[in-house]
Amino acid sequence: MSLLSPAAHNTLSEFQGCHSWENRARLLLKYGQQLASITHEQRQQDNLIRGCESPVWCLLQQQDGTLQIQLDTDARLLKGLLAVLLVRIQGITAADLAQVDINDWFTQLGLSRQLSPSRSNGLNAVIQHIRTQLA
Amino acid sequence: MSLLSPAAHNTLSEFQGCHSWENRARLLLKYGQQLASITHEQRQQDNLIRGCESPVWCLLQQQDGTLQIQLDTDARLLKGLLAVLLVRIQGITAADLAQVDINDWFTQLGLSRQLSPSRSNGLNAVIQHIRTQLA
Amino acid sequence: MQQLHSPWRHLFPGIQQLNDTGQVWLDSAATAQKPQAMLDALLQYYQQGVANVHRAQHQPGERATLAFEQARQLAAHWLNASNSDCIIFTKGTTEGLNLLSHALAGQFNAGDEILLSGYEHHANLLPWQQLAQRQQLQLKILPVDNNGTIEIAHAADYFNSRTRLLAISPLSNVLGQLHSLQPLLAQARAQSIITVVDGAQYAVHRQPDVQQLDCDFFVCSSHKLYGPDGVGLLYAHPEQHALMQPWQWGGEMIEHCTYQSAQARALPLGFEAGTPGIANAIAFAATLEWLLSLDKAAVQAHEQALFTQLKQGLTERNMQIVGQPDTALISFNAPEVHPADLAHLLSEQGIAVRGGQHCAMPLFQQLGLPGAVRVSLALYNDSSDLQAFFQALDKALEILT
Amino acid sequence: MQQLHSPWRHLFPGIQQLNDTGQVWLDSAATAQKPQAMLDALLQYYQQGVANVHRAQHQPGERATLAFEQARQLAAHWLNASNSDCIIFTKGTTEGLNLLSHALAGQFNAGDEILLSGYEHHANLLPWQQLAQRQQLQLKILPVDNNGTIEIAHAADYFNSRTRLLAISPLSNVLGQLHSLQPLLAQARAQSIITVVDGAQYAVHRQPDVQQLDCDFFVCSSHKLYGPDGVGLLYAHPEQHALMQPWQWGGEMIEHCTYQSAQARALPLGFEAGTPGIANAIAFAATLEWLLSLDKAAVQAHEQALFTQLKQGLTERNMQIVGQPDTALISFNAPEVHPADLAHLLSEQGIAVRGGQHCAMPLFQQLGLPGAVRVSLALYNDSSDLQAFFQALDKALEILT
Ligand SMILES: Cc1ncc(COP(=O)(O)O)c(C=O)c1O
Ligand SMILES: Cc1ncc(COP(=O)(O)O)c(C=O)c1O
Repeated sequence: MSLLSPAAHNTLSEFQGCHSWENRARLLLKYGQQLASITHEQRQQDNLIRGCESPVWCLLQQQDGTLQIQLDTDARLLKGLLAVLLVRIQGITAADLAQVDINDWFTQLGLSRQLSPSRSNGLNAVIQHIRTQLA
Repeated sequence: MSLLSPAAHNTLSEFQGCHSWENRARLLLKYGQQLASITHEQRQQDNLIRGCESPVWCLLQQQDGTLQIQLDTDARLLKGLLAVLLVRIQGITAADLAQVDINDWFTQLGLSRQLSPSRSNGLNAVIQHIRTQLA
Repeated sequence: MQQLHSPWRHLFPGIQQLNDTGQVWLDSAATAQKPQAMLDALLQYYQQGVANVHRAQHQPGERATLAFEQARQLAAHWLNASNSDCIIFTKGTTEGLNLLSHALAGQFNAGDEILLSGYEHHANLLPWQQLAQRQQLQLKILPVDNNGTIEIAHAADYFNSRTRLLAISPLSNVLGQLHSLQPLLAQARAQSIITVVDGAQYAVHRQPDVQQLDCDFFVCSSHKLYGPDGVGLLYAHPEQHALMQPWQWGGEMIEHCTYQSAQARALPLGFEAGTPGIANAIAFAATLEWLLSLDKAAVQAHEQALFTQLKQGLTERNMQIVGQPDTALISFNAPEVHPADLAHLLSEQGIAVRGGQHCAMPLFQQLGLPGAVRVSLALYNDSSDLQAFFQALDKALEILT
Repeated sequence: MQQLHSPWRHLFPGIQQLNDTGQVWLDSAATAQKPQAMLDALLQYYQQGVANVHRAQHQPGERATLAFEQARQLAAHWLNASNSDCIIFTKGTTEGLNLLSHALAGQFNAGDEILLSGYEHHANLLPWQQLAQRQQLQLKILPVDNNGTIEIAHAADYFNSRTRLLAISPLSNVLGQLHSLQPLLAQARAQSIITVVDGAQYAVHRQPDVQQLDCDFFVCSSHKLYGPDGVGLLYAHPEQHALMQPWQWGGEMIEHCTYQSAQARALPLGFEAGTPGIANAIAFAATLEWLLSLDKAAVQAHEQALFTQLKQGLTERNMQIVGQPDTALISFNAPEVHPADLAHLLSEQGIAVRGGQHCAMPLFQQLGLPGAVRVSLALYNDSSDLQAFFQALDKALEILT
């Protein structure tokens, strides 16, 4: 298990403070808004993740052994979900990533339903894409 | 409705006199035994009826407007069934054949189950073959 | 909003149980809930002891075969097919169309054309696209304009001497606009163009009459028609059986075989390789029988009244409706809102509607939309379902805008 | 005859009801009766409210998708597949083999060879025969001798440099002889020959272990395995997915498409075009779960004890047994009696056995037999079933000889 960063702790307490779906939704929208966009020039087939109903773009680098990931999509709540995913895995090492229990992370945030095996929201496809890219 | 011939009346009373499956089976075997065989030379692809699990051969002629049908198979009970079929339709005209309710005939004989839609015993395929040949 | 109550709703245990868990089912175009009559038939078939069909001559086998063939007859009757030999049991619409794209392969020469509408579901596009690629055919598309409209009245203008096949749906799962295809199908027949009708959505809202439509082939799925999933129908016009070459091969679908050769049976058995879904066919027939027992006009009036309420509510809220829907379903977007976001927040509130491209990606490319939210109706819906939907919609829009 | 009682018999309502109508079910190799656990799962799925899978993100959709994917996982676990992505839900064994005969078409050049055993069911013969005809391949047959024996130990002698695929069943539905295929499959792998195992009968009597077998592909049918009809499994070895090209096309099996092109998804979804048989997959998984809960050794011992009684009774009566059966079923003839006659009179007495060629016509041509009567056993049979059979057999022979 890789440990939670201070930012992740912060996110966790923010989400755990939400006691309704509405608050969670508003918080997700806020997270999504704060996430940097991937420009139209960078939105190329190579950077497109297959298997999401709403297209998701991904730029992935390893700097000094740690992951630098950019994710973007046009759907705002999905973008929020991508943002909270990044909170958990941004800047860690590829080795640590293999240890992260993403399900557990989303469950703790009260967002476990978003990780269903259904292909529709694509969050699973994003996680799988990142893992495959690093494998 | 074409009327029953004297031979058919006779068959009917014979079968209606059977009060057990065993007697019916023995009677069918007897009918089968009395049916003329189709020789091996005449057992050709052209004369083979498609769609029966046990191969059935058929020679069909119209003489003076009436049907002359020969049927044969190696399975003895099926051969008996073919024989009682012929009792009903041998020698009638093609036009009369169209009127014959074969289901009713077998039902009266207590053999209705042999006319099931299943392809396994082939009696249906035989009837269909004859009708198609004449159509 | 006037209160509309479905008199058939209580016959659907799934609707009751979904309601009990706070779910409102407005995704019937994806799959429909099942009436008790279907469940009873399914259970009864399995409980009384099963047997394979068309194989053994023992009594359970005869009984199963009889029930299976009666199911075929009922399906033929329901479609008004002239003959039950015209009915092939499939896994569903998709399999039916894939079957045709292989069974009819011998009818094309390189350069021949296949004509489709621009709003077809992937199931009625991709099998033809693949056939075209395999045999160097041209796939022609009846264009949908930016409003989602297609000029069915002028569709025959796209026929030419190379056109060999027309595949089209009378009711799109996205646009919800009912097209009367008869004139077009008649023009196709006059030019010896093979016609395939994708009735997956249409069959749910209008009882098909294949003789009146006069198409060559018609396909639909049981699961959208209140029946079990995993079974569907393919109707083949009696005069077109000769066009079809067998596709899947196996057990009892042949007349004779050796190690090196085989002759297939005629329709329908020659196209039903392997043990079929016997229970499903029988339970589907029970569903059709139940449907036949309903007052068709009352069902249609109820669905139409619900549709009007749906359309009105969306219009009042200035939603952007896709196309000119008039039947059973509406796809829409809220201005400046991504459909995935809207679908997400509706689902948070227990409203089961579908967001996305609805297996019609090329249509959405054509419309320049990332997708849409679709509300689809069935005979068991009440206006209370719509009220719940509108309430949730208002709430979602409050959050999103 | 020692009395053998199946401790599982009372869990099968179909067996009870058949018994109540005077029917003795000894045709389980054709299709098996269903345990209550299967019926409960099926009913529960439909009653709680259905949804399509892998499409919408509403809660009923998530729940159905989860249940469907859990069914896949359970099937993977049951087959000991390394990964549930290796499991494709099919309509049954026949569809699985037809799928492979198309999906693997790109692996062959004209003149390549496909090797089959001489006892294969039509389902594991005809799809390959048709592939061979389409692509000018050679179909080679491992010969069955007049006694119905095949020298599995020397089967690899039939491999040559052109052999590309071996398709074989460990347990024939006619011969009832269990073959250990592992050595042969290992030799095939060493020579890069693709291996396809038809497990339709085998899977019923031995829980398959695809990793131990180390085959490339394995197929079986739910309905023979006490599950619902209309569903089956295709296992594809994780390293062989790349060999497969998509076959059927439709709704959600693609990643992206335009009017003129499409990219399919990877396994398994890319091979499950259209709405799948969701209820059936879930009820099949419940059946497998129930099977896993049984004492495997006890089941096998019970079946084997029944088998011994069956073989003994037939031998005592000088019946002509086809081949060297050792597992689950025996095909036989009475001297000088046509199998159709015997089957007919057994069925008159309520004994459900199958007479005929059992979808293995070429095998019967090879054996020089018009057919055979087959008695097949399942875990719910008692020795009372065999006693009823023997009594009926004696009576039938009395009439026929
Ligand atoms: C118009 C149309 N065609 C075809 C299909 C495919 O049906 P199925 O998934 O039952 O094969 C659908 C279902 O979504 C549809 O709406
Ligand atoms: C050995 C074997 N293979 C294939 C099949 C075909 O199975 P299904 O009819 O379920 O597709 C059978 C069933 O009879 C079989 O016994």
